[in-house]
Amino acid sequence: MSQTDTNKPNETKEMELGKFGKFLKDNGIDSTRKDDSINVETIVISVKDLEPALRLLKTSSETKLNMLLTISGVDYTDRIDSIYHLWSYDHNDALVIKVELPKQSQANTDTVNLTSIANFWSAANWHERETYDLVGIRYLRHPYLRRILNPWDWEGHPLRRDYKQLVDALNDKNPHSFR
Amino acid sequence: MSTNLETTNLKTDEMIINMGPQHPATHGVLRLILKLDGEIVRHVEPVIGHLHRAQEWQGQNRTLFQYQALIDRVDYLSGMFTSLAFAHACEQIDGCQIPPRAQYLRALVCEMNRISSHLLWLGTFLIDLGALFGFPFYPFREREKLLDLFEEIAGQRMMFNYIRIGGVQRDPKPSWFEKVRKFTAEFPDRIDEYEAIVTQNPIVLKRTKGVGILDKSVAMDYGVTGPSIRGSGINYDLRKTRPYGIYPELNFEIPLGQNQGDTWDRYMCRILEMRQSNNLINQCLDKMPEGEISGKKQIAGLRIKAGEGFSAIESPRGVLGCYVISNGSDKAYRIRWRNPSFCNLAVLPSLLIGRPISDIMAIFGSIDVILPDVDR
Amino acid sequence: MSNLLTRAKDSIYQVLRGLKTVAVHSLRIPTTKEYPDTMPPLPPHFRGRLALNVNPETNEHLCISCRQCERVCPDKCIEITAHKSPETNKLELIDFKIDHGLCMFCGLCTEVCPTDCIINTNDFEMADYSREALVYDIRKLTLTQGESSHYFAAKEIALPKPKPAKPVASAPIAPSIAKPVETKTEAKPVETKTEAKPAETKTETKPAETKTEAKPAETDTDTKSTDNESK
Amino acid sequence: MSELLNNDLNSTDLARENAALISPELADTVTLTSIDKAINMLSQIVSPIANLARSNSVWPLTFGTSCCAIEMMCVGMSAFDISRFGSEVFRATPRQADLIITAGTITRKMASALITLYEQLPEPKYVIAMGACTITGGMFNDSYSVVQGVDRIIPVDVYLPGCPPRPEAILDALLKLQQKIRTENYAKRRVQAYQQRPVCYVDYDCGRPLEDLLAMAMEDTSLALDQK
Repeated sequence: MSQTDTNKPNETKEMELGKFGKFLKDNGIDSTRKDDSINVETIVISVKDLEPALRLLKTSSETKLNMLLTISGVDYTDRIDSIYHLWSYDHNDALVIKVELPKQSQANTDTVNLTSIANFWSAANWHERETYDLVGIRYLRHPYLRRILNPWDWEGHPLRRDYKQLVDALNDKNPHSFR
Repeated sequence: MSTNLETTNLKTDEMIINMGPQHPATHGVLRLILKLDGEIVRHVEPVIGHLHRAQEWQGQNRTLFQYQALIDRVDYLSGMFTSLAFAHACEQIDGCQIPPRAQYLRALVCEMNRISSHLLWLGTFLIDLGALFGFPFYPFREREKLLDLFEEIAGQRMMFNYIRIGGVQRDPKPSWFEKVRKFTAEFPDRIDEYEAIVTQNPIVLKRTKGVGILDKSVAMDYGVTGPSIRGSGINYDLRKTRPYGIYPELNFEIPLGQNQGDTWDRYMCRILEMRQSNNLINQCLDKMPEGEISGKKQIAGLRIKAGEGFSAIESPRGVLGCYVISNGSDKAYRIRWRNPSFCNLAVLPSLLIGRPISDIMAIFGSIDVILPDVDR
Repeated sequence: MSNLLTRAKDSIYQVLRGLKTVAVHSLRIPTTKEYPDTMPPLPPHFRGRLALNVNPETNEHLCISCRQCERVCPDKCIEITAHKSPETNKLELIDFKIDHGLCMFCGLCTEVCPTDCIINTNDFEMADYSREALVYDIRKLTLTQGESSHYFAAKEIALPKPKPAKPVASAPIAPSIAKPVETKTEAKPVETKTEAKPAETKTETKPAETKTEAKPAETDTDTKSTDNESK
Repeated sequence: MSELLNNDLNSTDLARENAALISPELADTVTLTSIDKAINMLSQIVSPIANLARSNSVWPLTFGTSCCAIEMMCVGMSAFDISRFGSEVFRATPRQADLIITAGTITRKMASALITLYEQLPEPKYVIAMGACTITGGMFNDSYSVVQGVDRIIPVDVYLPGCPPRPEAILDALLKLQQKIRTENYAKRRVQAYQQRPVCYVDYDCGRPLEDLLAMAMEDTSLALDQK
């Protein structure tokens, strides 16, 4: 059951910019395109561009990606990705935005920092709280960044690859159990 | 009524009330910390996570074959949908073909499951409104019939483990289809009975009309999906906007709320959806092709190709998404669920603020939240 | 005022309409299932208590100790104890434990079983006063011949082929029906003589000690066991 | 008269038994007086009648967290009709209930609430651990947030395996609980009340049992003393 021995997925090669990548470039935001996830354009943008890019994509009449499906955090052992799935209520387009946060560059290795988008997008509020709780991405300027699923003073972030479970009277091995 | 309460100059002390986690009307274990001014709710803080069972963590630690058996518990009222979302994501990453009979069987059982989920919602919603253990006998009676049908093909009443990566598990017998036909033939009459009791009942109308109005812009900002947003008049149903499976071949309508998106509209949407699902079941039965039922061999070391993908389907509660990152081994690298209840529950504070305390359960019941779907 | 009157009239009409529906229901056939008196008609694929099949024809235990069920179980609720017989160089089952308090009745073990040995029965009355009582050992798990044949028929599983004959020098090729019972050891006739066990506890003749010194049995044990069945 | 004498004999037996049941730290606080003897004698007469009445009116608490709760609702509905066994009155408050059916997974966050509910139940109180999650943790038995068996925090009377059990199985467990109630003795149960308390108290915020916290605090103080 150790999580560290699972192999990382292969690094994906870069592709040329798609529709949304070009749109962002026209507005002065650089992005690189990664391998598509099931025919959905996947782009990687830098930390500082995240907030303006999402603001633009949400409000602009060209894109109108006004539905934030989910924010997921993925721990790739050396970096943590914050992944935004954007859809639209009006049309069929979809976009996946990834922000890569290397663990080493952060002063505090326990959490990695990122800008919150909950101030202009209410849907992000709980998703960011959950990602902070389980994966440990600290969203700066979040209105109420508190653990949401685990108790408020839980230690550690369970979906990190190096998370060690706490063993006490509530979850130690039962002598009658086979496990 | 309540609007009058809002404008009175009567000042009362602020009071903090803790509601839950053990409360008969919270459908499980939701805790609401309410700040009240007399009867009026001024601030709400939902505390969730009392049922956090680490489903995503389990997904990393179990093989795909084992995890298929677990995911019915993500949303136990619509286990077929959670299985389907996971299977869709894995199939799209893997690129395997699903035989048409399996596609039709999936649509058939999913629509049956949608009806059974809405029936349970109807019963509990009326309990929330105060019809304690009187009305719920009726929807539960039909639900038992559906559960018996599920039990025959899947083996259990709620934890089906029926939809698998690549197809479905078991081919039902012809007698089973006959039983489904018998159910669909009499079900519209049953809905008429519920409507005769509930829909125009003056007490229900007082409790629901104009209560908990969900504004379109607020709903879109929070990412609300499912019947909750269709009650507000936004035509957003994945079966039409991003069709999956065999839904393009089927003929159905999306019921929308007629008024401004209050509790009664959401109630009506679900009632009409049950009728539409009944039609869909009949269509699936008519068009059911012969052939294989699984395009991938169900073995213990089930593997999919490396890659990542997000698939979403329309569950009874909204857009149920599953984001799978696979590294080609028999375990997934990361599984992330996008649960409709989680996103729909986030909008609850904005609906409750300014309403009297008696409306809390009516509004909460009308957005149809299932707590394991919130907490995973 | 007239508006109020029409509303009142309408409300009363609607309430009466609902009451009529409720009243009509009291004349219908009751839907309650009288459970303790009548057992519910369960479908054959219902996933109830786990059990181990025996060959319905020859009454030999079907488990070949391949441990596939143990490996696939998401809860790890199955524990198999087996050992390699030094004489025949084959795995022989010693004990088979299932913790039903841990089991989630997903049915994966029954899907991967190569000999259709482990199955889900239609039994669901497992409630007990202690947690240890929920751990079923091989005696509690193994079905009788009659029950096995019932489940083989109900689940529409093809009847198992009897185990191939063990390499015995004295009897190189024997009729396949007579052969399988040779796994029943010579301890069996002793037990049947002393206690005259009832038919359902027949599998008790497969505990650890007797298995270790398993020898190719003669044909007379075969006849003895059939005698035992007829009793 | 002879019956009474017998009862007296029984009660002394009972007292000897009870002496073993009392935990050592409480032994000096409990004295078996003549009142106890009288209660024992009375309970011999009253218990069978009271047990019969009690066993046929077990009122469950509406405590449901997940999947099993739906089956618990089904068992109250028309198809299975738990009211045939006198348990149709699902109470919303623990003060009016006799039985907790722990229907669904108990997580660390929920454990303290369950203990509070259990303590609020008036004596005599019973617990049915329903479903794999509450018996052993079930399919979540290695997950970080789930209590691995509800018998780690409260005492359990009947274990009901299944995931979720059929509604008929709940009726079966209820019948088995009724059998257990009928064989009970009031005086014995009163003495055993020390054992009927929650097994270990869990701190609400961190989800750790209080025993662990106390042990940690003791260790800390002993360390501090050592340093002095």
